[in-house]
Amino acid sequence: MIFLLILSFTISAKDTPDDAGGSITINVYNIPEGTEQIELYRLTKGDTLFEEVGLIPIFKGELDDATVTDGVLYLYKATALTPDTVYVAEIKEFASSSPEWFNKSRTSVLLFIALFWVVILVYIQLAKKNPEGLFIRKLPPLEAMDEAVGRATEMGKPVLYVPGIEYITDAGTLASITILAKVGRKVAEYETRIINPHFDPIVMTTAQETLKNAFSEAGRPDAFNKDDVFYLTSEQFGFAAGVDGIMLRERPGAIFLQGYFYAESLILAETGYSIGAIQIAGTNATTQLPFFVAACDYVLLGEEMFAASAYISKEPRLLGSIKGSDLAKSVLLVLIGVGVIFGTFAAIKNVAGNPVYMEIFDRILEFLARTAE
Amino acid sequence: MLQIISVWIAGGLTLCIFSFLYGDNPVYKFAEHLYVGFSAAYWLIYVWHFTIKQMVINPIVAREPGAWMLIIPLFFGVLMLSRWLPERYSWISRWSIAFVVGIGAGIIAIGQTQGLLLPQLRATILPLATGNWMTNVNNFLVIIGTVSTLTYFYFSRRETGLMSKFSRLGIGFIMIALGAAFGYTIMARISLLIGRIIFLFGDWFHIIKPL
Amino acid sequence: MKKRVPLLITFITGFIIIVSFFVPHRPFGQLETETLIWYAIIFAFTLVIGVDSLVRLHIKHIRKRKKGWWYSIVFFAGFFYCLTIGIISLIQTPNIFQPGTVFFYGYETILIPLQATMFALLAFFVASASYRAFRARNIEATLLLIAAVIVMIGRVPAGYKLWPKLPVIANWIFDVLQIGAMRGILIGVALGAVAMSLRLILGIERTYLS
Amino acid sequence: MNEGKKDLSDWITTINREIIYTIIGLAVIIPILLGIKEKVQISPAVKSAYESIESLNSTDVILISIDYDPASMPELQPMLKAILRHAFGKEIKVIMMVFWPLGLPIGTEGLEEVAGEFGKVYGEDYINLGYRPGDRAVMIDMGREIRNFFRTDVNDVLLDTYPMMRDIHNYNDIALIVGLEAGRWGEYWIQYVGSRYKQRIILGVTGVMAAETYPYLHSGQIEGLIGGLKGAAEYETLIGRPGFGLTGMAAQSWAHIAIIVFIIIGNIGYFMTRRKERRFRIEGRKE
Repeated sequence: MIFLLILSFTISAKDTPDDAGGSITINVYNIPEGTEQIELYRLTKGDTLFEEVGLIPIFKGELDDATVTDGVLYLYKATALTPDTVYVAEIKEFASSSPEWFNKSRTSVLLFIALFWVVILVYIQLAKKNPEGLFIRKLPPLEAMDEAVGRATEMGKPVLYVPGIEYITDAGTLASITILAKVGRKVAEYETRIINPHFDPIVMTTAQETLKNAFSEAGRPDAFNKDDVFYLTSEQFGFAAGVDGIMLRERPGAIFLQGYFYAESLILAETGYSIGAIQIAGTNATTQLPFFVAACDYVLLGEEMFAASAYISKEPRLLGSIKGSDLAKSVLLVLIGVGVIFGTFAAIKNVAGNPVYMEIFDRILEFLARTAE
Repeated sequence: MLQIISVWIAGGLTLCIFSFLYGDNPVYKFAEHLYVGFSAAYWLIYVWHFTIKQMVINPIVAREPGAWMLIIPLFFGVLMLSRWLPERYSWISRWSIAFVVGIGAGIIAIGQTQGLLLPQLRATILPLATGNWMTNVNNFLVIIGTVSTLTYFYFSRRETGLMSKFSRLGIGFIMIALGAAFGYTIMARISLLIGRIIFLFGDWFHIIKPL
Repeated sequence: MKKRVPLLITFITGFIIIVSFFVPHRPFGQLETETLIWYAIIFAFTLVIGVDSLVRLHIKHIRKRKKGWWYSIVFFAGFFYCLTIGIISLIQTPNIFQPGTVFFYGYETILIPLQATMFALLAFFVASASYRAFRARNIEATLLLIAAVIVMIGRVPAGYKLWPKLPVIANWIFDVLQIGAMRGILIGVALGAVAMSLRLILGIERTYLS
Repeated sequence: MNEGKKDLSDWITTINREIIYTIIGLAVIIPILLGIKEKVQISPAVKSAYESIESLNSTDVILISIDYDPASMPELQPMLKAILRHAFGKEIKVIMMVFWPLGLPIGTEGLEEVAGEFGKVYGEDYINLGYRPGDRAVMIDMGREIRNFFRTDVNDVLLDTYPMMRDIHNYNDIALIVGLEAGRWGEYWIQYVGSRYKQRIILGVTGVMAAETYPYLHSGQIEGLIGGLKGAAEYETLIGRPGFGLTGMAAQSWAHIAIIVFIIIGNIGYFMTRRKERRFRIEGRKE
């Protein structure tokens, strides 16, 4: 059967959903072939003349009229201009705008954030009560850290600790500060020297405090040399050249590259490799991971850095976060598993000619995350 | 004439930086410090032109409605400068840092959830019976890659049995991904060198046609 | 005052941002807009602080006649040169970033070659690093190596001449094989970041205040 | 090593840095001097980026964001020019803005150059908004009203004075965002604009970032992805206007081959030394 359908140019207007009011969304359908321009006009209830609102973009067929007043009734009319004809479409009923209290299209985001945060808070409370009760797997790079400091001591060489070039608000920098405390304690125990150059003055101050405490905890507060923790420069390549110089002059036995790095990661890791130091790297910068993996002996990959800092410090806030993240991952895995099975089932049905399940499947996906059409 | 001088200065500075290949030397150091100084002042000009002038002074001069509210960010901004004061007062700058940190934390939580976690979860839920075997295989590889990598990043359990196998598989996928990234990065770095070489031989020496 | 007030400020601003994301109704939606503009203005002041640290460092070097202190004079030469041409251009024209101004001239002759060449150096370092560090030490390292080599050769015209299927394989690695792992890494880092933003907003994480 | 007695494996595992540098330098310089031309194969990611712009109409507006500085210019500037040529050739209107301060002059230069080629008029066919600090804040706010942050353009002139900007207020009026990225801003465009405002986005990124951007392409959060100089060369091929990208392809090929040869040599040396060490160990046990 062949239907010859002549779809006519139509228009609809409704309150823009999920907004603060003052806007009506106008859609036009079946835009005639060859349309060059679509003009939109509006009639306020009680008035007699249509006023021009503007042009409706043809690629979208949609326009938000943001010049309306909440509660006032409007009538809309659109004209599509082709080289030879003018098509006109008009809505039948008056439309008006109103504000909303909750953005429904963001329900899934609210659910995720709320659940995730509650879980973390619960775990932080649990960890406060019993810090040993939450297990975190030991990571090989962490075990290697003590060994690296030990070997540097045996060789009579210092330890170099580079905390990355991000600011104190970066999650990687914060994790790096915790790891610095652990390395600092070992350095103090073994009575060796730690060199700690910095890119950012605020991170430097924090690192100084951290190392001072670490040396005190190890019972050797006098061995801490404040001048070994210093501000180098806040320029990327200046910093890289500076640290390079330190590596070549001081010949450290162990190098820690822990934090957020950019392009300089390669220069640092390569120079460290060439002087034969044990290198233990860690970064949450995914783009720089490959160099570290190639040129360093041990690497904390992305999230492993956060887990490492929780493992070291045994601080409830960190342990709770890692536990919460793990639970979130389990939930994601379950969702993926169930989703894939259902999706596959729906796809089989769809191929067999029953699209109902596929529609449900698509709707679930659309609820999870909306994408541009 | 000006054009020629400028190309010669640019060419000379290019060579100064390239001299770093033969080790850190005074010529490189000179160029590096020139760069750092120049770009620091550049930032200041930027902040003046785009933020202070266009976002603060202009609205106030034009007496736009609501311009008086700009007192709030200016207040916090000036507090930031208290870092210049002696240590007894410099803690005030924390107030403005706290402001920046608070907003940063808020938008990160939203952005990462709405922009990364949920869409990436959605994109991993892929049907395995699409009618096209190639798509099915590819979908399977994406799913198994994601699942095994997430297993690798699971920290609160000992890795035993099936989990350790999955985790091993995960590290395999991770290595392929990092290798691919490394390959692309090498490409990127070479491109940057090509850019400079074309400048040297094109714009400066005119041996090849400049673009 | 030293700790409480900043913690309160962080809490309030973080809270406003999150609530206004879900509540479009007045005043929340508008509040978000305002707060974001303020954020941009305060952010500009942090840039000033960054420049300030550098200037101080170099003044210190010159005062103490540290080794290589004359480089710090070069720093100030660059600094004041840029500042001067910037101010001259600001007086002369409304858009100092347009080609043709003195400021643009300085940018073109000094900034572009210096910055671009510094990054071009990486081409040499990456070659040397690949040669030294890229060893098939174990299965993991071998996978890394093979993927890198396929991508390197498959992504350039030479790969196609060698074997027309190579570009297809290289594209497939990007479009399919590496997606899962990259996604896993990104998800892990994102979960860490969302967890940290909660700790920051509730004042559980205070390291930045030390 | 036994006093100066170096065998092959020692030689090939300890090639001097200077030698490597020289060979890489030559592998780049020679093809450029010889002016060797290469053809490139089009990858699906670049093809779909091209299709996104191809699908637009002449009255549509695209927003190009310059999020790079001179350091990444060789990779991203060719993309900017190719995309501008494609867009202006189709009579598409262009708004340019900048999130990386040091990128404004080069972005402006590229825009003016291509606009001049096509005889486009400032304020009618294209606009240069300039830079504002606060990246994510700017992105989010532009979804409500561009004028909240950009009440004026780069020349400090009110936006409303330009005919082109009269009906453009937020992302609803922008058909496509083109981000040219060398830093974190690409991710921000996806997370804060793509997801929030259901905005269509294509990205051109440096090779360093390409791998980690692919998951976003796979998830449909971006429509197309142009990666590195090769991506630029592909785009130039698609629009039939060879430029910087294609010029560099031969050098790119040669340099890659050189590096691969070095990697192979390094590994041969590595296995030879390993075998030698094993032999020594066994011999040592005999004694």
